[in-house]
Amino acid sequence: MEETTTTLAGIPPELYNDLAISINNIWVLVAAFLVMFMQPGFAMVEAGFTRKKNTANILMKNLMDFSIGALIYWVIGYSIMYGDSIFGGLIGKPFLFFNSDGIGDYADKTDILFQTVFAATAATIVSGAMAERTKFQAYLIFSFFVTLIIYPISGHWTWGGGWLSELGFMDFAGSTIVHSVGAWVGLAGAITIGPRLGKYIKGKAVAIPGHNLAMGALGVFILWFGWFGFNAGSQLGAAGSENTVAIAHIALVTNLSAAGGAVAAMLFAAFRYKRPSLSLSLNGALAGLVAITAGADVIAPGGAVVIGLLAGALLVLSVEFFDQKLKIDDPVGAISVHGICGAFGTLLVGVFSVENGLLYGGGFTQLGIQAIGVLAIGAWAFFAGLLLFKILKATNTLRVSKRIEEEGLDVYEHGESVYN
Amino acid sequence: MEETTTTLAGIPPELYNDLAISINNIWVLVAAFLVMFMQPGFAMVEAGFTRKKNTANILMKNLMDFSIGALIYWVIGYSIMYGDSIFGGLIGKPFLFFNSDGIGDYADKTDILFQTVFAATAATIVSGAMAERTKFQAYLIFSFFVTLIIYPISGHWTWGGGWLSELGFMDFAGSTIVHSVGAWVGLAGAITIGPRLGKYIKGKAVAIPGHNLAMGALGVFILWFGWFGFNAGSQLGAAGSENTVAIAHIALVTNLSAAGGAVAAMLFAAFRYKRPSLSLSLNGALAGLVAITAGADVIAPGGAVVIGLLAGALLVLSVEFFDQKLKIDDPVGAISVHGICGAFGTLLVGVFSVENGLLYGGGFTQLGIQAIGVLAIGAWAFFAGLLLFKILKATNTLRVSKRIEEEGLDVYEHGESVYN
Amino acid sequence: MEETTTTLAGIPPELYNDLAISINNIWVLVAAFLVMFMQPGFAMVEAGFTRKKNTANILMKNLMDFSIGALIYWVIGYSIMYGDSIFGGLIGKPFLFFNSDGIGDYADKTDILFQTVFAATAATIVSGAMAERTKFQAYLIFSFFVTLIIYPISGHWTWGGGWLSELGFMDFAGSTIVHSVGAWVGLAGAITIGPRLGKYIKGKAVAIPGHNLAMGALGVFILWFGWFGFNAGSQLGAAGSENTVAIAHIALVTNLSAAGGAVAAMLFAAFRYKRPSLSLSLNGALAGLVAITAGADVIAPGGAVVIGLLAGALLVLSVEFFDQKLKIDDPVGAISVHGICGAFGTLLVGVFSVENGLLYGGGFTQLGIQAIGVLAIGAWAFFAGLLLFKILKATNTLRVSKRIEEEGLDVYEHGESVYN
Amino acid sequence: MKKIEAIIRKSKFDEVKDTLHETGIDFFSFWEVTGVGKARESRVYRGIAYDTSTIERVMLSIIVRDINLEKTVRAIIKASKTGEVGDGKIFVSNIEESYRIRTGEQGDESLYIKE
Amino acid sequence: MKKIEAIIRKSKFDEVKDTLHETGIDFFSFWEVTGVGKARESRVYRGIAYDTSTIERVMLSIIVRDINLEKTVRAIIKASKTGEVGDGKIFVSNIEESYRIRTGEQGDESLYIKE
Amino acid sequence: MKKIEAIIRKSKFDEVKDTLHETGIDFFSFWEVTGVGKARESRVYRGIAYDTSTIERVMLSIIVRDINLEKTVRAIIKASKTGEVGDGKIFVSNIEESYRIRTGEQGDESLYIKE
Ligand SMILES: Nc1ncnc2c1ncn2[C@@H]1O[C@H](COP(=O)(O)OP(=O)(O)O)[C@@H](O)[C@H]1O
Ligand SMILES: Nc1ncnc2c1ncn2[C@@H]1O[C@H](COP(=O)(O)OP(=O)(O)O)[C@@H](O)[C@H]1O
Ligand SMILES: Nc1ncnc2c1ncn2[C@@H]1O[C@H](COP(=O)(O)OP(=O)(O)O)[C@@H](O)[C@H]1O
Repeated sequence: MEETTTTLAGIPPELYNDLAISINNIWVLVAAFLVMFMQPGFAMVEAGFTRKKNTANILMKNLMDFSIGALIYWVIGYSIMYGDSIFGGLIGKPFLFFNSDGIGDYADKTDILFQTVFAATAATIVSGAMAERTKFQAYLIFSFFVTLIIYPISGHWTWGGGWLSELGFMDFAGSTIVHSVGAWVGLAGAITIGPRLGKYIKGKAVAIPGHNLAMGALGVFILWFGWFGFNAGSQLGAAGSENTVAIAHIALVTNLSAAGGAVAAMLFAAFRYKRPSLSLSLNGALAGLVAITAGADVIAPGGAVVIGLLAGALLVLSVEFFDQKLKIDDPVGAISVHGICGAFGTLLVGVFSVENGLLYGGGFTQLGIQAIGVLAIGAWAFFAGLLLFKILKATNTLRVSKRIEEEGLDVYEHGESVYN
Repeated sequence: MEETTTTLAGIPPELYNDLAISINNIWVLVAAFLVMFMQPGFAMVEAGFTRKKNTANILMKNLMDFSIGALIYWVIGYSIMYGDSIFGGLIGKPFLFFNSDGIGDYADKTDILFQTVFAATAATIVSGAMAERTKFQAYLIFSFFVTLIIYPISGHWTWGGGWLSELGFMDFAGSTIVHSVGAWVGLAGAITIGPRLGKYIKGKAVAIPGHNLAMGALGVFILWFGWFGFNAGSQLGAAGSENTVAIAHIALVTNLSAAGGAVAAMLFAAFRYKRPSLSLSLNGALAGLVAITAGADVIAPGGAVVIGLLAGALLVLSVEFFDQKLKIDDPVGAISVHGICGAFGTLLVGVFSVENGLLYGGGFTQLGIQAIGVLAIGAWAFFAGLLLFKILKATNTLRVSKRIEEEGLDVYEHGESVYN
Repeated sequence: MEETTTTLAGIPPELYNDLAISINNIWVLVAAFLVMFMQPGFAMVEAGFTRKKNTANILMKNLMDFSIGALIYWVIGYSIMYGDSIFGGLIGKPFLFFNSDGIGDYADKTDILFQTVFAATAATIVSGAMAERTKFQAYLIFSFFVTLIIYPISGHWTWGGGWLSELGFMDFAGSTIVHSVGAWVGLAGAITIGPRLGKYIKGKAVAIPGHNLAMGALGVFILWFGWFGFNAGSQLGAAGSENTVAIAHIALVTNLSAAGGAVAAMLFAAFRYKRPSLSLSLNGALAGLVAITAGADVIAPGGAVVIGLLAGALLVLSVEFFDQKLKIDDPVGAISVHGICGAFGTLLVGVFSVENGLLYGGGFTQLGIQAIGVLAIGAWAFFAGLLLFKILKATNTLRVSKRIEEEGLDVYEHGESVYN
Repeated sequence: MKKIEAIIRKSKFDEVKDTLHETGIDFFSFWEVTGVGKARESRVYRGIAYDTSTIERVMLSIIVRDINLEKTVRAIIKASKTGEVGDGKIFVSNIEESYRIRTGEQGDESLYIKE
Repeated sequence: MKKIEAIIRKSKFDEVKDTLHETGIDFFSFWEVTGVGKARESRVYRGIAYDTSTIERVMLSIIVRDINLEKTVRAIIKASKTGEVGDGKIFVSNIEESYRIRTGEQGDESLYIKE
Repeated sequence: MKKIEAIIRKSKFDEVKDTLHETGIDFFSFWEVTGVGKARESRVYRGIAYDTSTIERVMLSIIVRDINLEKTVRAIIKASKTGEVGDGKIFVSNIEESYRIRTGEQGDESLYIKE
């Protein structure tokens, strides 16, 4: 975004800047609103892809992870992520209760809002993988820690200016930094908590169809819409010709990759399971969106289509692999969509980046750096999550009792049923 | 918004203004779109929190109060609110069929659109409190009068430059001017029409659970999203550093207060009724949103969190009080959410305003003025509403017959059922 | 949009332009996002207005027509529409894989994204008219051809600078170019495929109520919201006073016409069928939106209200006429909403345009030109569609078997049920 | 033991339930059914007016000891009667055996909780 | 009086209803049930292919006078038969008493409206 | 032939189904009902705490030949018993006739597929 501080030849810079900043500011704000709107997207997807009897629980935890996340991240999480690096770039210097009226390329408060909705995205992804068997308290506790520590720390390594960013790790809008972090914490959770009752019978995976795929479809469309804010907003500026081209480019490739993901998942599922599957095609669109997120700024439209297509097919295989081979029960496919496709998309930046990707003659350097980033962040998120969930498990605050799981969490945990 | 008409030192003002106006204009337009999108938010909340058999009726009245409101407010309501003060600031000078191509800080037509969606918000709030027993005609009639007279008149006192604005009453985006007005008219309606059949049996309140809380949750998330337009759009400008900081500030505190409201309602309900309740937590988020609306420009982030938390807890008590003590049947909690929390938030501006609030050494003056405004507007809306509903009742156009209420309004009033 | 390239007296043009372009760019991008969000609007309307057993099929085809459309239109469709005219303005010169980083009034890539979501809108309209009996493959195939050829060619005649645009045909945002094209292709499809089983018994139309009108209502509100992007975005600029007034005007008249459509359909249906109908009122709002789309830039607010009212009433008659007289089975009313009201609105530009409409003393010239455009484009879309569907029918890829239609497409075509 | 199957108006369900409880009939099951009969509701869907003879109703299934048959039937009729077409029907049939799953108790014993 | 319970294909419901009306059987109740039987539908959910033997069906409950039993059963069989596995079953049992709630009429009287 | 109507906990349905299949009972129908009984669930809706005695349950309807009655009842009890209030009931009644729609077969023949 240098072009908002430099100016065109011979023109008084103050004037230019004042309006350029205003333009950047409304762009990032609108993007933040769109990303906030991804919350009902996640809520609808997760509720739709699970059973009726747990719907209140899922909606409740979506409402609460966003609410708790928004508070904690404002209280301190933001500063851990974006404070001045301490301990050699491992963590930002924390301070409390952000309240700056400063302006950089846009208002500081715009920044914390934009970053807040990203943090909440990471938190909400976790819970999808653990749906239908987790105690409500446990959701509250891990939402707290994800936005307090887990997400901010690996976030500091990258967007906060820490060691990975110095290494040259590229993750434009957060395929790894946001999506995979949520997914790897979720993976730790899904492993620790174990599968839902009845998910594996005599070692075979049983289908537990979601109770309302129309709700799920609405959620995916909402997410697709919100993703324009997620990716194009991450340019963090809209004024000047460089930003102008960049945000257009980002929005276009985001759309193309999503489309590619949906088409590939549909075709691949039709080929593999004989029928084109709505649930997998919906996940395929999300896979395309997650995968392009890391390189939305540096991948050409053609590259974006290819990445989307690959991610859509990969998604189908990944869901099958986790579900049927690894027997890790992830009711909404969060690990495959956000974890696997997030890592995949981040790696492919090293291949498809027009700046330094393998295909564009950039050699293996960037790919190597991408791999380091994916692994380091993955390890951090997974093991931090594992520790957290082991503690929750040990203190018996992780999983609901057999009876509650059978009869549904809604009535027992919340005393309310969603459909009356 | 003075900064859009003044300019930075030594720079030709015309140029600055031309673009500054364009920036303001798109900001307010986008905000208007977001506020319009609150309509399905209200529709989903109200339909989800009521019974299946009345769903078509509720959706229909949401569609119609917005449509009728948009027409009436354009025909004349806008001018009653924003016309030149006559009768000593009591009312604006009316004119018909607004069609100005003028430009102030932004296009005049942007202004009427933005104001229209606010007027329709007030109208739609009324109906929530009277759901499941009101004749469809009655909805049409009171939507007409709310956007024609009731809302514009108290709107003129404040935003229109009338006597309350001269007194120094502060209600930035309309906690009282929009939300409470709708709620107090609704209160008058709920009292006049009486509770739903079966709501009070032997003097005890009976729970009548909403038929689809997932729909309700979607509605709340949509409202939260739209509220960014409602509050940050009410700055009515985005160009220049002052606006830049202001809209960022407003968006941030709006989000924090909503989060606080949801968390407080969840905790408070869990404490009071043993279980964390989805329906109350959803209402809690709305309570936080309504409460911050009055002071979103002058309340610090920390203050916003406190206001949100207080509003969330207050909401729980208020719902209980109206429902169980006063025995006023408000199926969706509109009176508590928009009326009580709106009044509460407006008063708290006198406490938390960084400019002149009690806590910031401003003394009791502002608090007193806030109280006058809350009372004056409350009295106007309530008694105007009461008159209207008494007439409707006297002419037997208010309440459906027992048979229709029992069997559902959908089939009898509209000849259609929603679920087939 | 000349005002973005000219500048105010005595001001360095580069500076002005740089920011003006940025403003235009974010405006058109946000509009594109809103238009993309119309996709779930269509999905909800179509799924809600049809039967439960075909819901997965409908959601799937919505997801796929958008995804396929986005890919094909990027690969080549865009160039056929907007490439340099060849063959005397009949078609644009095609090229593959758009990837321009150029900037005109805004980024080139913004343009292709904006145009893509329009193309996908045309494609998705088709399918509504053919719902509940069409093979999934057939959807894939005609989505492909609509975005590859049918829509781009008539699009070239008009927006692409071809012969109709030279004639002076006015269709600002696409009442005819987008909506009617989709509807006339859909009409060809509905005729070719024939009515659903059980729709006409002994020559009498049978009501087949939609399975979830709440979903349909949500869809209509979403479409209304997205339509602000559709119409106001079609100004293709927001910087400068001319654009400022224009987009405000467009947004205002769009809202007024929609409101008029809903009110008129409600009243007219109440008068004609004794009861105010939710399903028709919802369609009425859409009718108002479609009808104003052609002249949103040149029709005064009062004209917009009249057009909305007329379109709302026309809609009711048209649905009845197609359904009961012509016996063409269009489950969601797409032909009436998008085809008839689209043509109607386009013609009325010749009557209500403040520039050259009949009522404003412009004589019959423009009305004549409008009629030519409506007919030419209608004929192209209808016959191109007819050819396509005849081929699909001949190759037995059009209609599902009786058994599948009876038992529902979801289970047989997709192996999935939506509600579990 | 007898089985009483009552098909009543949805809107009368709460009254019937309360009356049954007052009569001492505390156990039964119910579900929503659609009734085809002489009662008709007129509907309009997108301009097609149609009469539907299919109306949503509630089916109650109550198994009682023979001695309670009479009073249960009376209670239902009393609470669910409006006098207009569409009030519904009550059918009585014989039940040969009954088991309480929890305890395995059989016959009349299984139908009530002895105090 | 006899009770006829017929479990049929959902897709055949309209035909059965019309045939019953033609046969003069104007009163009955129905609801959706899930049938477990030999008919199977294959589904795939997120990559797990599974056979479901549970299929959505419609249950009709028709109480008729003894003389109408035969023709009612014939009508249902005629209208709901496709010849493929999964066509369903019809069960007949005895009804001891019947009441019309609206009038209190009992027995055969309560089953039809005398003209 | 006998009709077995079992009203069980929703959460026990899968176990009951599997046990029935193991017992060789491959045909039955089921639907969701609401049970009124001594088992209560406490709910809170918007601050109003209430006990609901109405609980969602599954109703199974199984028609078996007389010789299979005993083992079917045993199977259901075995699979659906938790020992806590609310386990449900099983009722047995007589079926006079049965038809397989597909073939028109009658009586016991219609209940199973002869191999
Ligand atoms: N013979 C029957 N078999 C099954 N259900 C019946 C029978 N007769 C009536 N019903 C049920 O009772 C309901 C009410 O019957 P209806 O004839 O409309 O009322 P009324 O007896 O007051 O004239 C019907 O909708 C239907 O569900
Ligand atoms: N003995 C039974 N008890 C209860 N319901 C049965 C019984 N036998 C069949 N049904 C119902 O009838 C439906 C159709 O039976 P099925 O055996 O699949 O058809 P077919 O008789 O044509 O072979 C089943 O899905 C089930 O709902
Ligand atoms: N007499 C009855 N008639 C019809 N349904 C009954 C009857 N008794 C019990 N039920 C059904 O069985 C369910 C369980 O009965 P309940 O008394 O709660 O369990 P338990 O027998 O274990 O005490 C009830 O919810 C109801 O659906």
